[in-house]
This record gives sequence, structure tokens and C-alpha cells, in this order.
Amino acid sequence: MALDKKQIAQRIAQDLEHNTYVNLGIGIPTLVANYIPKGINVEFQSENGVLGMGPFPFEGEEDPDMINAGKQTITTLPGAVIFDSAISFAMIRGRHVQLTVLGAMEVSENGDISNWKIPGKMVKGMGGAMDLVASAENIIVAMMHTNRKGESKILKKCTLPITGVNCVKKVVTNLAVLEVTKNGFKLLERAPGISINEIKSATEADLIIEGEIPEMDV
Amino acid sequence: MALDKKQIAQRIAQDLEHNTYVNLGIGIPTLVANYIPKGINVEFQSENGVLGMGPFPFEGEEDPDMINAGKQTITTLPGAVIFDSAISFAMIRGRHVQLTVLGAMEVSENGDISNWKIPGKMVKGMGGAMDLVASAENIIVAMMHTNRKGESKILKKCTLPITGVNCVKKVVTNLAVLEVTKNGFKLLERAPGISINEIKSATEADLIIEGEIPEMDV
Amino acid sequence: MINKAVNNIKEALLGVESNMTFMFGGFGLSGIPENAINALSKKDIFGLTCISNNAGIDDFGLGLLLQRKQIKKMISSYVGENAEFEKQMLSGELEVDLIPQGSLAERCRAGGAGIPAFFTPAGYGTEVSYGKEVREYNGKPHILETALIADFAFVKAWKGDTAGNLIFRGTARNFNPLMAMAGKITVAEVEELVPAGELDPNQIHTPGIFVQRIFKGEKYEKRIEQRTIIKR
Amino acid sequence: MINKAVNNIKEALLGVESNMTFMFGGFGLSGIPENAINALSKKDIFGLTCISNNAGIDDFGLGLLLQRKQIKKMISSYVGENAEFEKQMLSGELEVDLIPQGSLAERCRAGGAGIPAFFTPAGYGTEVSYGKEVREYNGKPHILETALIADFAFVKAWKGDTAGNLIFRGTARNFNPLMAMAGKITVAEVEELVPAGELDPNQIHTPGIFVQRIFKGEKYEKRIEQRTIIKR
Repeated sequence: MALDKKQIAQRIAQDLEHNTYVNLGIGIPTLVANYIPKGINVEFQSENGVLGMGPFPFEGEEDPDMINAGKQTITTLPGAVIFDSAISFAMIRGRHVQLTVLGAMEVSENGDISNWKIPGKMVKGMGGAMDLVASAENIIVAMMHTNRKGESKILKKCTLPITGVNCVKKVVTNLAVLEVTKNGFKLLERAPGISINEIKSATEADLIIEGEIPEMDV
Repeated sequence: MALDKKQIAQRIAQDLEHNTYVNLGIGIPTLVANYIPKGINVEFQSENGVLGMGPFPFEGEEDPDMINAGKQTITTLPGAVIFDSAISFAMIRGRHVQLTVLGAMEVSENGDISNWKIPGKMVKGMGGAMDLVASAENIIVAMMHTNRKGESKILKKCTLPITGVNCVKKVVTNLAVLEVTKNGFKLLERAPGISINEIKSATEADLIIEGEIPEMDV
Repeated sequence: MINKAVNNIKEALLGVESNMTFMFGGFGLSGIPENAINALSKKDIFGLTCISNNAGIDDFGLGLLLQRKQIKKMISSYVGENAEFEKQMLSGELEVDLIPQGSLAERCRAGGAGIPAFFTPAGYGTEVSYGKEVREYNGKPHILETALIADFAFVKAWKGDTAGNLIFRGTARNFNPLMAMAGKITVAEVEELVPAGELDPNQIHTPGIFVQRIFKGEKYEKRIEQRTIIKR
Repeated sequence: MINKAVNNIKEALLGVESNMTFMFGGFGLSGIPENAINALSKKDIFGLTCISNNAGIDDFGLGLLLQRKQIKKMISSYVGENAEFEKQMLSGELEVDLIPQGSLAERCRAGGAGIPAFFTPAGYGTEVSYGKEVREYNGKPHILETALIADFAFVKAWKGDTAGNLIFRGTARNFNPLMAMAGKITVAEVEELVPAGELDPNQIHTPGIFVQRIFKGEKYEKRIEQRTIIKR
């Protein structure tokens, strides 16, 4: 069975490292916060200027002066800190935020990512995505394996305008976990019940497949 | 009579403009704060990180966490603000501080200044001087007209390692007030009782002398 | 202390003209200078270049200036949530320059700090880097970005004093301190204006030297774009 | 919250080695990390490169490391007030790199902010600009300066919490927040260490993400270099 969005988030959460700072993008990545493994402590940075984000506020306690990068009302946890946008991106660009999880429209086998623009369609802008992908040591992409037309989003080469080059380290989709290696995508895990052939046929890029490919534990 | 150091400071104080931010260097410039003309309001910036410096503290109220760029204990006035060294030099480099008054060993007719290094002698460093002279819109030099050997410090060309180029706008010495123009030093004022010839003979650079040269009002 | 207080929004906006470049603090609708935007949207000034992370929504924030077609060009990082914007952009009426958010913040700070240009990795290899100088540092390509300044910067703080010192609240801080640095004339509006001396000098976010005019905003609506809550 | 508190100075200095590059916050003797400096001056590490605006005095601050000849190279803006320094410098034992104060501050910030290089007008036409790229912006020549980073940055704050968040007091702030950003490992010592959650998130000068270790200094001497006073 292919994973649903929650399960993709759950699988990515397994990759969180203890005592690290993490930036979660909008969409599936936001859900990762719900599945932090026991014993793992991470602190969430939001690029609009907060570190130590907590859950959404209780009804009636929403504060227009306290939002995340998705413009959602939030709360903060003990030890949180507020800062301006320049310091926020100093944290990101200076690699103090160790992991970025974000969505994508396409990922290519050299780690390029496209997620901000579709020619001919309204362009909303890159927001902080270009800074994030150009900076973080570790970048995990959370997305569906194929687009609505059933076309692969895992490509030899991105066809859409790119957001960053040679930056994605790992991709977690509804079908598979892929590592971006020097030689291209390496298949690490399969969604439960999904065969290697199913993954291959949904993937435009070549896959490096070595030995047994385990099922994801979700 | 040639001016003493206090009178040099007093003369410079006459040039202060209302509602401006001013950085005073160590030595004679520091004394300028004692002669602010009536009706003129200026705010002093110290590059180690304070705006709105007040007088020295009362005995017993010295605070090691409250010093100026000369490492002297100070107080702050209402409206003062503390900031870090990067923001401090953002104010300076970004031309938010309008006037810098500083001392010099030599000034040349194109506005170069030397005030940080004598070859063969112990070099203490430029501190913030290079940032200050490269940045402020208006730079006034306060110094004695000649050095201890009686040699002119007002030169065609600086002989000592320079601190900044084309930056000095005005020089106030114990003998004269000089403006740095495109064509060189222009004599604006004489110290009381000092003749033009006395100034000329103490000055290595050429002087532009047009019409009557008034005495300084000190 | 140099007194920066002005009596009203009219004085605060003295000198704004058509074809000027304005900066606006805020992220989404959080921390935007509501009062200045409202007043500007009633003035007959047009052909504006506006630097702001976002472009408001249709009936609030910069959306108000868009509706009257006062804006010629937007310089932003993200401009969704605005149908009028989309219409004008697609029709070619509105020029749009999209900039990575971190580069936008740093370019404003640089403008205020007298740093004319700097290298950043953000945008390398993308269309953002077209025509920009590329240089490798630490084995990684970087592009040269230049400083941004504005004729007027409009910012919004929580508290301010008559010396122009500002304190922000929560994530309404965002771009405000950086744009305050980069305005030739920076106009700060605050929810509370106190006499100089009442704020702790250690706890000021924006030193008054960066602010030319300060006033207490008449009214703050402070709209929330995405009201996300949990039930008790 | 990521707990950055360490139990003692020994844990705080874990991993310091000869030939490393260290940054030290402080201006003159104000805001220097006294406890870290004292402890380092008792360790057998040598050949250090030290980045600090000043070099202390003979018997306090970095003067202590100079006396034991632990420092190979100083990167500073002003190094007066220190006879031992002068002796070692004139004899050629000590290498000295003098940097304009504003460039030093900005280069540390840049190192922490992932900005590998930037243009500044400071030092153009002087020996500081030897070998550096010159480019004109706004009709004025600027030189290209590069970022500074350190293996360890030692900073001193007034208050801190276990998450590493720091608040400084008065002009003891100076270079501390910038060097905190630029250390691969940043060690903060504080006069008061409180549990995470006790500091107002709006009023923190250095976010804890920039700090890897924090401890309460055992003792603060806080010497005054120039005691200037007026009589009552």
C-alpha cells in the first residue's frame, strides 16, 4: 500500500536526530512535528523569526503577533526565542539549522529541486525555499512519487525552473525512500507491499538497487 | 594667540548641527561635548555600542558594563540605546551618524588622513577610525597645526600610513580653520592674533586665501 | 535626545511622492504598518516601487494600494493570497521582482549598514542568479547580491519612544528592524508611544537613529491570515 | 528545548587544542569571558590564533595567555595597553593582523550568517586593502572582506538560560553576539543561569541556536580600565 501523507511525515520523523534544529516547510513537512520518536528532542525553527515553536494555540488565545512561516497562529515552548528575518536566515544560511524538510514538484538525480514555479501559471514566489535549500547540511524532500497526471516527479533532470542545485539528500515519497548519491538515486526502502517494479515504473530516473530493499516501518 | 586644546574643541562645537548624531574620537574631540552651543541638540554615538552617552558617573556609580570607546566609564541619557558592534558600525558605515570628529597625525590637501601608525613604533591599531573616516558624510579633524618638532601636519601629501582617503572635510588646529576643497586647503579662519603669514609658514601645503580671513570666535 | 515624534499620520507621510521606492515591514499580515498603508492608499501617488516580503490580501495591507493601481513594481519573496495582484501581474500591468526571503532580508540590512554587496549561496543555479556574478567559497558557488534602500521605509513596532527607539512583539518583528535601517526616511508607527527614557536601553530592538518619524497608530486591526487552533 | 548547560568550566572547554582559532567577545576589559580565559591560561595549549577586538592588559584578559606565550597570532582592531604584547610583537614572536573595528564585527557576523564575503568602504586606500579586490559602488571605492569563523568562540553574557539564550548588559554586549554566531563551538559564560522559559523570548539578544555550551562563571572581577568619574 502506498503511504498517505501522514505516513510520509511519520517516516521522515524517524530520521530526526536528537538535539537538532529543524525547519519544516508547508504541507507534508509540517506534519512531521506530530511524529517525533520517543527520546528524540528537536527544536523547530520558523523562518519568519521564531525558534522553539509549540502547538497551535487554544481557541481564543490566537495572537496575530505570533505566527509561523505558513502564517498560521502558533505558540512557543519554554526556551523559545524571537528574532528578525536577517538573523533568522543567518541561522539558516550559516548552517545552524541542521535539517530542512520541504515539499517539491520535482527532484533530479543530482539533487536539484524544483518547487516554486510552473511556467505559465501564477507564480507566488520562492519565499525562503531558495535560502533553505542552498544552506542546510541535510535536506529531505517529502512528496508524492508522481504528479496528478501520474508522471514521475523523480527525474534524471528537472524540467521546471529549479529552486536549488545539488542539495537534496533524501526523498521520501508515498512509494519509496530514496537517497541522492553521487551516482544518482539509490532505493533505500519500499512502502509496505509496494514492489521494486512498481517503484521503477513510477520513476523516470534510474534507480540504484543493491541487495534486499526493506519495507518502510510505518 | 594660538588656541589651546579646549579652544579647538570649542571652535569645533560651533560647527555642530541641531538634531544630529555625532561620533567623537579620543583626545581633543572628546572635549567637544563640553561646548555644545545653546539651542543645539546633538546625540553622541560611541562605536563600542551606545547612543545617547551622558557625562561620567558620580564617584561610586561606575559600572564596568558601561563604557565608551575610550574605555572610560560613562552614563547614559534618557532615550539612550545599547547595541552590538555590528549594528554600531552599521550606523557608522550606513551614514546614520552624520559627523565624526577625530584627531590626526597628518592631513593632506586631498582630504587624506593619517592617524594610526608610525612606522618603526609600536602600532596599537586603527580601532574604529578606518570605518569612521570611510563612512561619515562630514569629518572634522581636531589637531595641533604642527608636531612636536615644529613640522607641519597640514601636508600636500601624507607621509605616514593613511587611515582613509579623500574624507576629511575640515581641519581645526590651534592656528587655523581649514576647509578641504577640490583645489586643496582653503583658509577659513585664523586663531585670534595669528597672522596669515604665521599660518602659511607653519603649513607645508599650499593655502587658498580669498578675501579677508576672519579670526575665530573663541 | 533627538525628538522623532510627529503629531499625526499627515506629518508622518510628508514628502511621499509618485514614483518613489517604499519599503514595508511585515510578514503576511503580521507586523505590517497598517496606518501608513491605509493613509497611503488614500493619497494620489502612483508608480510606486514597493519592497515588502508579501503583498497583502485583496482588502488589507498592500492589497489596498494594488486596488488603486498605485504600485508599478513589487519586490517580494512571496505574493500569493491576492487575486488583484495576480490579475495585474498576468496582464503585465504590475512588474514583479521575486527575491529569496533571506536575500531580501539581508539586502535591506546591507542597505542600512553601508554594505553595498555581499555573496550568498541562495539562488545559485536558479533564475535568481541570471546576470549575477558567481564565485566559489568553501567549495560552494555563491552569487553576488546588492543592497536595497528606499526613499521611505514604513515599519510597525509594538512600543516606541520619542527618540525613535522601537520594541517589537513576537513574530511581528520579522522584516521591520531591517527595513527601518534601509529607509532614507523611516516612518515608524507604534501601538504605544512613550517618552524617551521609559524604555530599557538594553531591550530596544531598533535604535532610534534609524527612525526619522514616529507616531502612535490610530487603530490596529491586526488581522490573522490563518487562524489555526486546538480545542481545549 | 535543547539543553546546552554544562556542569563546569572543564566540560565547557572540552576539545580545545593547540593551534586552534579562538574568538573572544569583549571590548577592552568589558564583557570579556573572564572564566574561560583564566581556565585557558592554565591549559597546555599553544600556537593559538585569537580573534578579539583587544588583547587585554598584562595581568588580565588575554594578557594572561600572552604571558604564557600561548598565542601565535592576534587578529584585533586595537592592541594598546599591554607591554607583554608589545614585546612579543616587536620581537617577531607574535604575529598581529590589525583589522578595522567595524570590519572585524561584520566579518564575524558574516561568518556566522553564511555570508562568505562582502564589500565595505573601510580601509580602502590603506594598507588594510593590500591584495584585496576593489570595486566602486555609488561612486565610492569599496574593498572585499571575507568572513571569519573560529573553532571555539568564547562569549560572556549577563543572563542566560539552559537553552543557550543570552541577554547582555550595557556596553558589555559589544562583539559577543557576533562572535557567538561565528564559533563552530560557542561557549557562553554568564553571571546568572536560569531554566529555559524564564527569559522573555522577545528580549533575548543571542538565540540559543548559536550557543553550544553554557555555564555560570564562578567569579567575575569585571575590572575597569579607565575609571572616569565626576564628584558629587
